[in-house]
Amino acid sequence: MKLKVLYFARLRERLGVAEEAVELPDGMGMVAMLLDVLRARGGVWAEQLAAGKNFRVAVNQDMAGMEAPIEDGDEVAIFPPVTGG
Amino acid sequence: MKLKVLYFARLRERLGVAEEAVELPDGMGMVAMLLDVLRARGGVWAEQLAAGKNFRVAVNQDMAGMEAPIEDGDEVAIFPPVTGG
Amino acid sequence: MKILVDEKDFDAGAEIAALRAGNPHIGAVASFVGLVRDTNAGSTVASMTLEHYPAMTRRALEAIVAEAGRRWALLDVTVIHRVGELRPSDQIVLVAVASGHRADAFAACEFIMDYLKTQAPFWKKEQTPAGARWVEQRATDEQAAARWAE
Amino acid sequence: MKILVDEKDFDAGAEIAALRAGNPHIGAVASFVGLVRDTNAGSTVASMTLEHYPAMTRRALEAIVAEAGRRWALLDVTVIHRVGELRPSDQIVLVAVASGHRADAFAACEFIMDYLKTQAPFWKKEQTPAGARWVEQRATDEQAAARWAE
Repeated sequence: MKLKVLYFARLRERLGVAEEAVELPDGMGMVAMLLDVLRARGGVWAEQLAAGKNFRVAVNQDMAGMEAPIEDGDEVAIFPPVTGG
Repeated sequence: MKLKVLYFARLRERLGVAEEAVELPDGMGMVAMLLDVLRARGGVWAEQLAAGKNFRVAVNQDMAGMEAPIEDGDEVAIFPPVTGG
Repeated sequence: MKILVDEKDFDAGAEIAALRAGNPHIGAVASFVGLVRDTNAGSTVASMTLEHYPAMTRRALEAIVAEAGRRWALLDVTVIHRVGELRPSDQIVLVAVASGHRADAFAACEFIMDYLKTQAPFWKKEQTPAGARWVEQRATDEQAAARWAE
Repeated sequence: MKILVDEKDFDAGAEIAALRAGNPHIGAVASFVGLVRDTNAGSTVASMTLEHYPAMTRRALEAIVAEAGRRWALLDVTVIHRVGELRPSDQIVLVAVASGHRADAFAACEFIMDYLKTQAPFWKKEQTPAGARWVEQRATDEQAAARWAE
């Protein structure tokens, strides 16, 4: 399945990408699995998305946990804790 | 000693007076004693200022309790619980 | 600090703008506007007259604002309270508090309103279809003020 | 309900006036304005850029306001948040809540700000003498939001 993955703020700068298409094997249906695939790229990806790092995920524009389901065509955003207001 | 006594809002209307000079024997130096003198007038005074009634007292423009001291020349105000804001 | 008791209406936006002007340490302005509602305690309200105790009013408001300043880190405060005759939707009171951070601004603004409701010498008399009546203090107002007891 | 995300500045007074106009059941308007401070975390701040996630921002703000509406008796709400480049003393955010009574208005206004601070996808980057830096979320913001957990 194909996902649109977005990065914001400090993460966008560190990873050097704002938006990409990520292809996952069918059956990988959880946020945690997408993160495993991204970390497997190594380097800055493994470092910035390490399990202990403080980042947030939204699936289709709703805040989501590591166990949230993802489906073909979903928009997944990964970003630092928000600092508006 | 001589006090200036003010009444506000519902109490002013019920008692029929907004302001008066009250002469107390020297030595009567507490809010509670002024109230005893006023209640001793009987009628609406005894009724409106009865101990169980819900009213407030200020001495020289500061909220005061029944034991607050009063002196010659003081301004004492008696009024219902406030309802501004 | 600006404290005003007046028959005239106020411009809440202009007051808030003036409060925050010229101090770049201000990060938060919490404000409250109280308005005359067209119904109260089950009756329609055609108009309302606010009586006060002029010699005490300003002094009481200053004491409340000073107490808020002891409890929270405030940069400026404006309190405006109207007296005289008001109609539904008219503004009654403005409390605006400027601070570095929002928690202080919110707490102080609500504290000032709660204390004003129980400590400042204002009284409301409403005109209803059944005649004029003095507004009674609500038990919830005493409870709201009691929350802040130290 | 009015929710707006915009690069342009807003007129807080006009927004508050519009919020309360035309509904005589409104007895209370609590509002909050957040401003850029000239110092943060020990450095002077020359300017700040607010980035957001456009597809999510409005949806997140609507969800926060809807949740406030489930918890308190509200009559209307306005939320405006700016994005883009801002300077000290510039307005960042306005939350204004209209209700019959002040306790609901205050609680909902503070709730919306606390949730916005932890749930709405905005990020601040500050320009300081030592260079640009992303603002870190403060632990107190997480704690403030956690207070409202049901």
